[in-house]
Amino acid sequence: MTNLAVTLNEKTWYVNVDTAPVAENTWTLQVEGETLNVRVPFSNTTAEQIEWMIVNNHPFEIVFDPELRWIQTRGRTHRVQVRDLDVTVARPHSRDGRIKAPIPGQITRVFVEAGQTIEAGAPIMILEAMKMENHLVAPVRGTVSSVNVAPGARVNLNQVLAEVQADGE
Amino acid sequence: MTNLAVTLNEKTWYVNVDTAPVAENTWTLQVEGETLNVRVPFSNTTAEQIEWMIVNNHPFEIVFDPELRWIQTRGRTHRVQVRDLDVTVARPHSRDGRIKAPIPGQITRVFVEAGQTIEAGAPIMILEAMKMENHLVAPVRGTVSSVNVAPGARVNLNQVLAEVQADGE
Amino acid sequence: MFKKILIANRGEIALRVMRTCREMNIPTLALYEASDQGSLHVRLADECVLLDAPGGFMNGGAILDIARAHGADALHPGYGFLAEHAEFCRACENAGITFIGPPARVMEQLQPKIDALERVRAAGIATTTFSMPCADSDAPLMTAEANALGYPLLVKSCRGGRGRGEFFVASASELPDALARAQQEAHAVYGDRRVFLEKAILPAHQIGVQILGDAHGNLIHLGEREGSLMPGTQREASNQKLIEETPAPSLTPKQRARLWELALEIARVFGYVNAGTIEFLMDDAGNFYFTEVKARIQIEHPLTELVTRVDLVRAQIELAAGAPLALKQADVRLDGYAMQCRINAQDPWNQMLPSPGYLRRVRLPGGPEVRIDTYVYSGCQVPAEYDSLIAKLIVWGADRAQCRQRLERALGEFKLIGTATTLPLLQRLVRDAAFVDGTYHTQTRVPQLEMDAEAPQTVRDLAAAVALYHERAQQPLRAAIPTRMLSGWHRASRTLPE
Amino acid sequence: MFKKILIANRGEIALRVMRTCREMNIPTLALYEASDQGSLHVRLADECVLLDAPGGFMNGGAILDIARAHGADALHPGYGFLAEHAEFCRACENAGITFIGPPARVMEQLQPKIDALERVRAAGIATTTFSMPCADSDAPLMTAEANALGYPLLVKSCRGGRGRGEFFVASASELPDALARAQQEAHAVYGDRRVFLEKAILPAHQIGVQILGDAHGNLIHLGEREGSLMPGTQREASNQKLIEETPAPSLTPKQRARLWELALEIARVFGYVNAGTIEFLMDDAGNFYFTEVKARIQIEHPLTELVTRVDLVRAQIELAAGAPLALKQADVRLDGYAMQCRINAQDPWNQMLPSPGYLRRVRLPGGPEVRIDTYVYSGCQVPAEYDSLIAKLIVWGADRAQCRQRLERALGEFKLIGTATTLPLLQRLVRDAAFVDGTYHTQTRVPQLEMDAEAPQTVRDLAAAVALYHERAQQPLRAAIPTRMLSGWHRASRTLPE
Repeated sequence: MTNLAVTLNEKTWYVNVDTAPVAENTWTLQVEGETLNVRVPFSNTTAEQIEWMIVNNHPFEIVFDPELRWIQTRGRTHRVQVRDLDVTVARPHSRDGRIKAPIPGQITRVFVEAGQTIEAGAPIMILEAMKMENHLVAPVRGTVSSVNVAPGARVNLNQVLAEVQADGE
Repeated sequence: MTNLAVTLNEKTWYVNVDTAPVAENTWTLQVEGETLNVRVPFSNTTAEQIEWMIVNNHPFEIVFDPELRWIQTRGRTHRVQVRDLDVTVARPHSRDGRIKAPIPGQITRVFVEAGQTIEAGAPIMILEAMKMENHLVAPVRGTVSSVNVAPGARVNLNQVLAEVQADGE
Repeated sequence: MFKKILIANRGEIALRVMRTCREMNIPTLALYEASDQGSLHVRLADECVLLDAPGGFMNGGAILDIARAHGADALHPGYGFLAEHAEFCRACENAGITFIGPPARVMEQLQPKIDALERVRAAGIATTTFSMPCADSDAPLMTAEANALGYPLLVKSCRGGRGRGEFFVASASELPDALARAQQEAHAVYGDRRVFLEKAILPAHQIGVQILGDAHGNLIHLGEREGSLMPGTQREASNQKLIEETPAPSLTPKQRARLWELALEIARVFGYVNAGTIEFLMDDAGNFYFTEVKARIQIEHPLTELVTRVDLVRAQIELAAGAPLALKQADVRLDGYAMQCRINAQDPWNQMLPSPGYLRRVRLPGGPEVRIDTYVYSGCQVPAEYDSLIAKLIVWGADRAQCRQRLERALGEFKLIGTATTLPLLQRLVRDAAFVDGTYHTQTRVPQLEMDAEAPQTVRDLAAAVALYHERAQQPLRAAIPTRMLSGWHRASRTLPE
Repeated sequence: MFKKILIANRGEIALRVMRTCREMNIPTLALYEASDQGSLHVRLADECVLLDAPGGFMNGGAILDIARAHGADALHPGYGFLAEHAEFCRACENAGITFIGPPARVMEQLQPKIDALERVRAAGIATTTFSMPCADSDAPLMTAEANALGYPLLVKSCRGGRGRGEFFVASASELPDALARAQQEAHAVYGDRRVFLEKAILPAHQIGVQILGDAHGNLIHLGEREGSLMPGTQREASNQKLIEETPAPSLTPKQRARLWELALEIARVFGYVNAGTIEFLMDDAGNFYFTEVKARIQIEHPLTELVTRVDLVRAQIELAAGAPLALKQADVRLDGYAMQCRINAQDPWNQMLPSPGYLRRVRLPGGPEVRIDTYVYSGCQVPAEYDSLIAKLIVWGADRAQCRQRLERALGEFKLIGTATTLPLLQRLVRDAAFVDGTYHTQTRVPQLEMDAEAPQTVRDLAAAVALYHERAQQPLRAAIPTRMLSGWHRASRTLPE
């Protein structure tokens, strides 16, 4: 049995999940006192392959964000947060000052130099891919500690392009 | 290097295949003196997952029968036979007298009894599936040695339904 | 309008009905049996209920119970199953649940097929020639009836529909066996052993006229559909249409006008309400013979939707709700040509054996004037428990030549990998001279699948492709998925003795 | 007719052209770069050649060499790339290869955008207000020009097209940067640094009229299309249309008739031949301002095909071959309503970042009056090297309400798993009041993606689904395929600093 707090549309639901299925492809959950039957296709499906569920008599085609920040169903999108009540340590929210390439592409413009102080949200550089310009901005207020690329550079995914040292660090 | 005889549309082509690709996704073949370049998508694709090839400048979407009795492309179907010239022993053609269920389904009629002599092609029984009747017939001329099911029986794939002992065996 | 519609069907037609319901903002309640839980008609419904009752979709009582328990105030039967079951239609009316189709008083006139034929004949319209009905004990009587009608003839169920319980009889010696089989099948499918004989018309054209009628006495037609191309010989039971089209290529404009007029006359005989099809055979001399009224949505209804742009399911729902017809006859515009292919999970290389299983890849055709109605998708199961229709491809063209070219083009884009399908047969058929010319009839034989001519260079390239496939297949598998494991038991259908 | 058509494009438009060629029995020659070898336009072509030249699809010389080497006697440019490149069009003519589009003498009149605007103005038709062209050194002059025009304004490339090299300028302080960026982008895309200023019309309606002209002086229109809904603010460079429709909801019948007339007048100014679109802005007071002629097939052309049932690519090919127009104006019937959504591989959750990669599952909508133009399929790659359009969904309806409902229904059936797409944004947009009412304009802001209201019971059910997903995700992977491995680098796009 797992105890979860699921926040959806700003309301939090406390859910108990039986760890084993009650029948083939069928799980039982308690949501605030009520018991729900959930059918999931094919018992050997990984979570990422789940495309639909039937909750009692309600079928849902669901696209789950793999990191469970949102789900989408029936043309609507919902923000989601899940907390495992049996796990007390929250994962730290990583937020360093490294500007990494979010996608591969080409640097077309660089707006900052090393040593410059900048506000959070200030433009750092432009990365072009799929015929679109993507503006990379400072994640925090601070000082540019390095700029590693010049306009025209082709960059790979996650390549560190620049670094900003946050104020007060 | 593998040497094959490929019979297609009643014409036989002698083909030499280099066992390793010449470039990523690209193989070289010699067909009757001419060298052809063949591009196959994604080098880690198994044969069964191959859906298309580019032979020189000709793209083909091909459906390969997994046993290579036929291929289909551009709305046309071609019978095929492949012989590995370096392998001298042909696989024996298995042809016993057991009538197995080619699909799961229900037996609706049985036309024969044990001990009865029948001609090749004579009706043995009817197996219904997908709302269709499928007539199972005798593979050889001979004597029905056993009938294992009665009308109404639900049968599984490959279940032996009856046996015919061929004349002269 | 209705608060909730229960769809008492599955597969492509359940999805077809659901699409219109969604466009009308009417919630749907789907039914499914366990083997069918991954079908799109379940995934896309607003609500779904497991139908866990003997007889499944034929169990009208269980289905009505579900409708009541879940607050459905209307029910769409699709085609097949309970679509033309007058008793079920009456039971819905008694339960206060609107049956989306003709009212029970119409169904009750049409269900006894001989009575219906006699009433049409009495109205002065030619029908096929038929015998008395026959229960088990009347076999000697039927021999006399058969001799009176003359051979060849057909044995048909008195309840009929869906081509089941229908057998072709070439000569007297075949009659007893055909009677026995027809009675057995009629009993199994319709719960009624009675059959009758009908004189065969060979060759013929099988043409149906789509009609719409409201409860206020308005009646219109929406042109005809021809479905004379069938896979097997008349003597085979699985005599399903492969390709249908509109307008019927076999009709002259004068014949066409006459046919439409006849259809409206026949519909009036029964006080027909809702959507239906008046079916005829046309002989070589151009004479029409009424055969039956299909009191339901037909598999080939999209043809009419493509040339009229009328949503027939929406019309069914509106008419069942008592609305007057939205169109007058003069508003119906029949524009261009449409053709439909039925793609079945059957193996054309192996006696059209059913081929259910796992569909690894589904890629649908697209582009201008191409419509697909299907319940399959990449990674789905085709259940063995239902009929083999998995997809319909329907195309429109400004003229018949463009329409046929588009059909051929779209078939070439269709990709179904995992189970055997009738695609190769259809691709062959659309290039057949009788189809290209529009001169086919019910006796036109479907060409055998065999080697196809190609340019020598293409054959050489294909030989190279085959050699490389063979070479790769010899190598140890490198990918993680053993496809052969996933692809289901249909592979073994080859072991059928020849 | 042509012996072989080289398609100098990729993706959905290459496939669109190929479909018509196949229906006309004209063999096609496709081009591909290495990253794009799995694209459908390669798989479905009759012949394909690896385009291994600097500049790829912009390399006209290399493409003409391939055409000559492989015996193509005509070339279809699609949209983008070389579609509106007068010099390339002229080079095709000189090489004896028919360019499927307007002749070079028309292209050469249209390419210098300021000249084209001036000729239309000289013909007595209102255009947008514009400045002198500007090369690098003219910056001070441009400030004066800008002050004369007044703010807000747009900086545009003198070559233009595809919304590239176009920047919005709200006030004088933004002008130098916008000029620099526009010149840089214009140079990169068109090889021509010159830009000009245009007075912004805010709010406006962006409406184009589809025309067809033959070499014999016949000219017709096929109605208009409105594309005023754009994702970002005017100041964003990626100002692509999201949803387009026909007829334009913003027009009165009188305005519509006037617009059509203006379009034909403008086409005559240039002696226009082949298919093209005459583009206008309409201000709040209902005044029309000519902006440009799109001398090519447009992304939104299927809208016109759905309401007229005319195959515009076939018309392009026939007209380029010198055939007279197959239709007279009186034959053109504009029937019903059509809407198109563009589905892009961009992440609406993350600043519309490009999201190429592996598409694990593709399931397309179907049923009545739904058309899909796409190059993607289950298990394909979306290359990072090209623009982000991966699919177009186009639907028809008898009235605007039915059309919109159908669009919403079809979007709900669309399934694309593996890369982020604009589907969630489109689904939100089609339910937005301004779109439902048809009252939107170029300043209508696209709603933010945020929590959507649902019935409490539905929310509870979804909470249960999320909990079960979470629970299953904690368990060790059981299946053979580590999906995360297959799904490509697009996942990481989340690490973009906020």
